[in-house]
Amino acid sequence: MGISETYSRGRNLAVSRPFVLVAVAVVAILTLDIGRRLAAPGGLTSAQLATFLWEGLVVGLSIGLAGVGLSMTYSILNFANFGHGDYVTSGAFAGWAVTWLFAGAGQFDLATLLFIGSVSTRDLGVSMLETPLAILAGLIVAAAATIGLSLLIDRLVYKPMRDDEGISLLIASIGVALALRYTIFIVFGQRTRGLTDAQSVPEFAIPVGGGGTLDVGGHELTLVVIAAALMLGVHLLLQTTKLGKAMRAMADNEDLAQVTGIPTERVVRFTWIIGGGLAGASGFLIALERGAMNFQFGWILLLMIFAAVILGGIGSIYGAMFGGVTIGIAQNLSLVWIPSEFSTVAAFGVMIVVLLFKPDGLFSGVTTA
Amino acid sequence: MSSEASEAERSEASKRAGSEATREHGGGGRSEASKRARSERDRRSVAADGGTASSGATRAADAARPDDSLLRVRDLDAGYGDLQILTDVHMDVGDGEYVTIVGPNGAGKSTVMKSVFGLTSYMGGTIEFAGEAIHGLAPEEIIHEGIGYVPQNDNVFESLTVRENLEMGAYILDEVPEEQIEVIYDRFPILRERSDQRAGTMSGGQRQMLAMGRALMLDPDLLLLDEPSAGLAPDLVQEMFDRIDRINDDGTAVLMVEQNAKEALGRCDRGYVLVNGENAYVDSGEALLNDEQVRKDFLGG
Amino acid sequence: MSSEPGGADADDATDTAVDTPAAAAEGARDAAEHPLVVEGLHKTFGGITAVDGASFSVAEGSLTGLIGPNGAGKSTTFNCITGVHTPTSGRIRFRGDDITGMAPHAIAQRGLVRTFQIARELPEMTVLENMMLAPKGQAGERLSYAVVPGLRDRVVEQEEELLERAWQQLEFFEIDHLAEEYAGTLSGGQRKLLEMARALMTDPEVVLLDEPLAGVNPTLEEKLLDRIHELREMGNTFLFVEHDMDVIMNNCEHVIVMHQGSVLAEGTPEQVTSDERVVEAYLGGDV
Amino acid sequence: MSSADADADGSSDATAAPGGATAGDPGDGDNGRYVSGWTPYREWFRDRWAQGGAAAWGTALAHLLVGALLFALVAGFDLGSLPIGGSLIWFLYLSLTVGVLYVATAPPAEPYVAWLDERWMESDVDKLLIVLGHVVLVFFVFAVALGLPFNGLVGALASVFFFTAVYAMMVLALNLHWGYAGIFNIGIAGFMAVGVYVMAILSGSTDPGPASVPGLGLPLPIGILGGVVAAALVGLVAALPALRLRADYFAIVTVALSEIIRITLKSTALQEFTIAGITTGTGGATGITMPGNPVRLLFYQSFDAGAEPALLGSVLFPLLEGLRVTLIPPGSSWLGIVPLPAFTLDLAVEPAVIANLAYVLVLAAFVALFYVLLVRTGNSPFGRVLKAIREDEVVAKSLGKDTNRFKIVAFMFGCGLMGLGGILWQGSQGFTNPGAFRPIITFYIWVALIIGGAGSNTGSVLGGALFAGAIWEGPVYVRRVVTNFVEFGDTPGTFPAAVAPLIEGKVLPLLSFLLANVSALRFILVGVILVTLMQRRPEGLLGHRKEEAAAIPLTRPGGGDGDGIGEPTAAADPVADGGRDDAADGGAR
Repeated sequence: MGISETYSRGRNLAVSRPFVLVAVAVVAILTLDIGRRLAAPGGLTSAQLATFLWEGLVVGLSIGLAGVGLSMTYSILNFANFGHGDYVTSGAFAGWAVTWLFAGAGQFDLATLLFIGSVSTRDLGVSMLETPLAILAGLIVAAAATIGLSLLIDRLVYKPMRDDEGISLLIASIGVALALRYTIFIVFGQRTRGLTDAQSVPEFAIPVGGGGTLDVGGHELTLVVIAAALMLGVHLLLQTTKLGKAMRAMADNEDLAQVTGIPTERVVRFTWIIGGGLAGASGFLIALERGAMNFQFGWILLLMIFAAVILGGIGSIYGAMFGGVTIGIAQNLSLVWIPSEFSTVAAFGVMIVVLLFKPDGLFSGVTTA
Repeated sequence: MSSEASEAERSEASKRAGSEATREHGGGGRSEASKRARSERDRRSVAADGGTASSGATRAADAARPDDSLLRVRDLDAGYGDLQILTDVHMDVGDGEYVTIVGPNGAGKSTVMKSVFGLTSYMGGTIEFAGEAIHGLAPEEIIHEGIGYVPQNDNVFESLTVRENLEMGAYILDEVPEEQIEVIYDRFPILRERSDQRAGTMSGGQRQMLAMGRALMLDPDLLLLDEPSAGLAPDLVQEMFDRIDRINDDGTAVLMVEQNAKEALGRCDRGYVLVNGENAYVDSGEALLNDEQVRKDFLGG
Repeated sequence: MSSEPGGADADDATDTAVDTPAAAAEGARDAAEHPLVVEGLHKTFGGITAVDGASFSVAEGSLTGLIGPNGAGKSTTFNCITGVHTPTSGRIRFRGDDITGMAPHAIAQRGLVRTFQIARELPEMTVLENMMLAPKGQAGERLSYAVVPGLRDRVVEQEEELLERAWQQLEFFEIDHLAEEYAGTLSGGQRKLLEMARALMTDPEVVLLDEPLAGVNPTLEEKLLDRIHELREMGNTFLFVEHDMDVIMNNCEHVIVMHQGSVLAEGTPEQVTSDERVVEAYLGGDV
Repeated sequence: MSSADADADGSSDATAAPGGATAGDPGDGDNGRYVSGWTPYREWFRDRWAQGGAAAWGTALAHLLVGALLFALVAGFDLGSLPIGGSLIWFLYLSLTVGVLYVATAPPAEPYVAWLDERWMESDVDKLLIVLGHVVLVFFVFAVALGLPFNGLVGALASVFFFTAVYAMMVLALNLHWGYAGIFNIGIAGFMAVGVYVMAILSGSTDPGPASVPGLGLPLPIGILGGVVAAALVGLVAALPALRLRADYFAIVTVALSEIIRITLKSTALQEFTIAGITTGTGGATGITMPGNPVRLLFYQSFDAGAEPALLGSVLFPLLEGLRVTLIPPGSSWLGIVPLPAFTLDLAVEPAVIANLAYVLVLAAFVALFYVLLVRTGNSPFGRVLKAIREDEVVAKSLGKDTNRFKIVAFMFGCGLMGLGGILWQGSQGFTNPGAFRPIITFYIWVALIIGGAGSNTGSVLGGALFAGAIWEGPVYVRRVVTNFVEFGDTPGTFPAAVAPLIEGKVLPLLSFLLANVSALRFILVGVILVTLMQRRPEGLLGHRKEEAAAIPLTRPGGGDGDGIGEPTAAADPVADGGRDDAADGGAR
């Protein structure tokens, strides 16, 4: 590729997509500023920077994983599901009940374990190192329970409304969200509960330049590995399986899918299975990484998930993954410049600014592909 | 009833085609058809012997026996929601026949096709395919019967690759029919070249071929084509029609709606002219094309 | 609470009076007789050229037909004139002013009003509401006038005038018996009548009719055409987009035939229909 | 054909709520391909019920028995061992079922239902009176059941009507956005917060004491105006993307904006700051003190807690505090023969309740103001354009309407009203913090709108009243009434502790637990109501009503009847006449 070609490409880009250039410029300026701060004595250390990026990746992958399900249901069922955050919570509670049951059976009262009641996390000692099987079982149950839940809700709530407008479904999903959240409230109570034994979670100190270290928690690592694996799984499923292709086809053009002979109801069911499963798994993993949860953590996370999904262009699962990581890193890296109270504001700010310039999101038009 | 028509009559009809096309009263029975008063607006003269429907030039034998026809539409009333578009539409497609529906804008041409494929509100009449009633069936069931449908617009999955589009066409099969994909590739070599390319990146003509290829994946007995030439550059139009000819030559019956009446009527076995949601004429393509009255009516509406 | 600039009705007038000297000079000659002039209109979508250098003009007080087979570019031309699409190149002048690329509402404000091929009534508004929506320069379209007690009197006065006009217009189109029905309950033909009546409520100088007869039964068709003729005699100018040659033949004095994005022929209906190229174009030939 | 259909629909809708649920089968009819597994059962039940008489009663009794059996299976084992619980629950169950059956089948309910139906169709005022009247009635029953004194009843009603009023205002403002302009705003809490905080900062005391941040000390009207304008301006900022975004994207932008506002208000960064020598701030997470409520100054000499009554207070308080009507004085007897017990009606109301009630009256006046403003907005050419934008924006543009301007103005106006509503709501309570502006508040307002019916201003007020009465305050009183009558013993602290006794057949702990969590239960109720409404009656109580968007009634001018073909009017009018002649010519041509 010759220089002139590069030049003309650049010019075309500048004319056709000025926003890209502005975005690149802003990112470049911020990067330079980070460089300056790194260089300044007593400024940002490379260990801090590495920590921000790593934390951003962890948060981003968890949001992205939850976002994939939201994006899928949006592209195939055509509505923004405000209940998704509470699917995340439901999955987490179901999964952790089982993890505790596995980890503490014989030691503690079954009901206390099943309702994730008051047991000292020190005594229970749940961690990836101590009780990997319990955690694995919890993860599987989290996904399975959320799949069951989303299929049940689809049958009761959304199926009778299949031909309604997206806005009606959206409002109904707000109702679902409230009902779910407060059912969890009644069953499990209000308090934030500790889940894992912080003492027994392994930590890896990775040396970075300048004498500092990046501390990588074992549960963070677990989240990153499982989230990446699940995303890869979704990718393979959509790209290589017949049903996955049918899902993409239906997201692309529902009418054509119908005349092509794709069984649309079955695709819808499968969408809930994958979307719900991912929501439950992500809820479980987020709670694992944080070591604690309460009845509304999914709802609080929902706005962030929406921000990620919209940033990537609602309907695009790769957009959701990318958007999640972007939001996560933006949120954490913003700490270089602004106080931590505003990190959420930074994440929403990034979303709003992107929408101002690209009203359909970054990956718009690349529906579920 | 058309079987009563002698060979002589048919050739007579062919000769007469230059002056006046035969008015169709539908094969379902003349008495029934004549009971239904035609719209007063209809200024066209009804042919004196009005019964004999077809005078197909190339496949006259098939066309002349609508009782054996693959697709048999009688007294069809259909529309969208509660809006009725079609009134008493009759149509026959014989096995392996190539039939075209032409007519002015808004005549209900595409509606006929969508009705056959179960995409409209069915309001009355019968649609039989291979002797079985298919009206009221859902599209996915009709696909099982052996009908393929290529819609006019948005007829490829843009975010899927060419090959994936073809696979979707055979969704109802348990296995991806590799040999059929090869058949389609042989028929449309450009699709093999672009096999892994996303359909959204292809040109209009290529998309049209892909859409046809997808509809042919189940090797249907009847292919429904809705304006295959729409939006194509003039040189591609020719190519498109050539390809349809070949599909038909290979034994697939074709029912096509076309705006490009000249080209379509020139190539088909039989043509139907539809006006205001009702049958106006039926005759061999050539005959219709050369009929002064049809020419005038077609320009008017 | 009011966020609007003070009730100056002149606002709209000033921002729409875009007037380049060149356009004015060139247009002055034409503008008197030809309120609407389209010059070298091009429009491409992606790589596909929909309109390829169409030029024509519409004479004052005429009923001009714009016809052509499917895909000839009629609709795109129409959409370029009404501001739905911005032309790739070429100019559209209205009364000598360049209106190329203006927003649809700004073009309608100037008196160039369209109807839709598939009547777009406002289904959950009554026929009268549909009618009352249309007129230009309604004081009550400013929030302050709508809510502030003293100012609202003027709105009420204006509404009474508009209501009277609306009734007259409905009577003229003989749909006054439907005045209080929801527009969504009207039949297709009645919607067409409503659509045209509504467009006329804006006091348009030129009305662009997009296939006004599509899907209309013969009786209503007669009625609609009669109304169009009467209105034309009352001084309205019409550009009539239609694919049906018959209608154009019997009603328009001037016909523009489009084919493959440009003007293929122009003239009286007789001239046009005897033109073999036109007939070929209609049957799908390449001409 | 289509108009006949529409009429049929219209009339079935018009027969209002009572019969609506069972009339026809809208759910199945609308979704041909959806057949619930319950459908055959439902059809059978309806069929039996419709036969009336023995068939209906037999069916009902069969259900009663089956229900009782199920109930006994769950709870029956230890019913005898409960102190009064067992018999009481049976009593409640039986009387409830029999009551429902009686009301549903027996004639005495008919006049009431008929009366309700008739009044309901009368006018907006009647609808309002019916709803508010029933709220008062229900709370009267609560008060009697709880043995509350008159003061308690008035206090309870003041509380219900406070929420009714504030929700009515918010819903009216939201109705302008969603019902009229079709703008999907779920950031209401944020606009409220802006209004409240700007008011608090502008008019807050410059010397609020140690626990709070100082304000600027400007007069209250300036503070309120400032708050409203600020909310409208934030609305402008949000409306700019509204012109480009899809409804659901816009919705998420608004909710994100409201969270940004809340987080900002909560942050320590703006807790207290100094600009140009003036120190003020948001108070951060602890919150901000509100300027005094001027209504209090009607009754008291100052805002202080122990302030002396002002003129009105000094007259009213003693009067109302001592209000007792003696109906039967002590020592009375009937005809001097039968001695009667003394009876005095205690109508005493305490000063604090009087002040609350007075504020509710002020709010009612504001609701009326909102209502008038919004009815005027809707019934005007402005509202007509908004309605047209909601129906089909392209048409509005093609008729020369600058739709963007209309949307921005409408959005800002609604946001300003939300700011004002917030000020009247949160600003009246002496103190507020960012927690009062969580997104959930927005969804409550949405629920109230959907209950009332988007597009109808009267519906908005009714929705506010129903939300406040039936969903917000009602359940709390139900709990109080039930706990007043049933001795539950210790309420279990957790769900497992509540369900564990079920194994032994004890249901009371669970009931007691659920009642203790009634505030959570009502969220579930809200959710179920939302879903049910969206499935069964998406237009709400009064949505899709024929509310004409015009400043005058749209009837034929000159008082002519609407049915006439119009000859008289046409003849009187030269233009129409001319048109008619032309028409005749045209027809002959």
